Amino acid sequence: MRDIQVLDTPLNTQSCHDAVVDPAAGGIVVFVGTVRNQTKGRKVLQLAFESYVPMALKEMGKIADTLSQKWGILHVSIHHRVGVLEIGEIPVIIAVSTPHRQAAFEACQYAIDTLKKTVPIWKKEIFENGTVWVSAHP
Amino acid sequence: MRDIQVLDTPLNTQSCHDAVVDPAAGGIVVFVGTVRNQTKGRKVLQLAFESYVPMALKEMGKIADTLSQKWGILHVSIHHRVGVLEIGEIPVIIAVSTPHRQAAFEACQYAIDTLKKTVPIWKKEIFENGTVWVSAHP
Amino acid sequence: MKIKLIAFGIAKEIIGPDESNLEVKNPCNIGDLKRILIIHYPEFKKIQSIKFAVNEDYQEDYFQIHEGDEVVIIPPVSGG
Amino acid sequence: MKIKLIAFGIAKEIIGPDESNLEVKNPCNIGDLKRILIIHYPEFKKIQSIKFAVNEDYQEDYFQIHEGDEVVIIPPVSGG
Repeated sequence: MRDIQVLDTPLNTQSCHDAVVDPAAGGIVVFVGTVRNQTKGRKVLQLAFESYVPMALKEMGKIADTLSQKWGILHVSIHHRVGVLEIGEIPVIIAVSTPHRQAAFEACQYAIDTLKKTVPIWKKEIFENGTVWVSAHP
Repeated sequence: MRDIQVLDTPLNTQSCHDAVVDPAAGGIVVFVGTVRNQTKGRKVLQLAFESYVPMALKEMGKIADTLSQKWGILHVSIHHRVGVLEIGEIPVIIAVSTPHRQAAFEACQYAIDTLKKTVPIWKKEIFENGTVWVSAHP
Repeated sequence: MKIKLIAFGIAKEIIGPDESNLEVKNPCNIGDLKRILIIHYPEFKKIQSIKFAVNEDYQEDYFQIHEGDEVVIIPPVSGG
Repeated sequence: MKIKLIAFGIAKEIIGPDESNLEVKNPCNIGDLKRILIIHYPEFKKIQSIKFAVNEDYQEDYFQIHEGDEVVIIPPVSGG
């Protein structure tokens, strides 16, 4: 099963966990990204995420394909949030279930690393005195 | 914060997640062990776990010490269940939060790998026609 | 020929929030479009890297754009 | 001297479910105890490895056991 969503409402760790439960699973690894209160020592107030949604879903689908082919995962759930997020809120959750735990760790880490490189989602850091699109400038 | 428990009631992924949330966290990794319906092709009916609880808590505390010293984690939650578990139930959950995600993956994987080697908890597989203490025999 | 341009993130701040129609010579590939964009919007020179998507897939410089195609400007992504 | 033995997992099936009191010579270290146990309970020879804990910590062969110590037999662990 793959459960891939871009949502404009708060994400829920339990939901992603529940989406990958399976009697053949020996391990589930869940990665939960959270909005940090600072970046490079500068205080962050909020993060704003926007996405080119149809393509984001397609690119996350490609990640799921790789997880199946390379790690033989049972199920994957990827939820990404858009809109304005406060400190401590969750921009992304990735849950993966596999028969053996090592594959779940590797697959989950590959998924978040790749998501950050390929999925068309953009993050703007909102500081007290301005905003910055993350990674936009060299 | 460290939240280390041995419990004889069902474990909850959300609880362990919530125990490690922090405004300075950039990532949370949660490992959830689940009871598989088979081992080496043989159908498993149930698993029975027992623990030498005071020492198990002490050994899990040592794991938490290493996570702090080696990976600078913010918080860790380790819950292990004892008693008889059905297929799909959760024997163990480990949640770790860190400022950056790579450390959370490494720390969580170290924690479950080490728990399986050092923490005095024993698992008996219950098959249709007998029981086996896991890892007891060469 | 006319193509439709859509932008996100910092690229949207550069070309403006609305879809923009751009008149380009035919044939025109993604590499040509990139050069045209930088002439129209010199701000793009300051961006780390720009990619393009057509039909919801990344396309390389040699990809031929057709009349009516919807071309999406993808500045460096930063999800997660 | 008398020591108290507690066992878990397969070790409990071998020595029985109750705490057992064992009379050993003084001095006696963990290595000595291991040899005594194997003589009393030859089943332990079939176990992958046996460790011992005193005061909730693993202890090596050279560790001296004292009168009244509670020694816990730790067969191969398999939590998780």
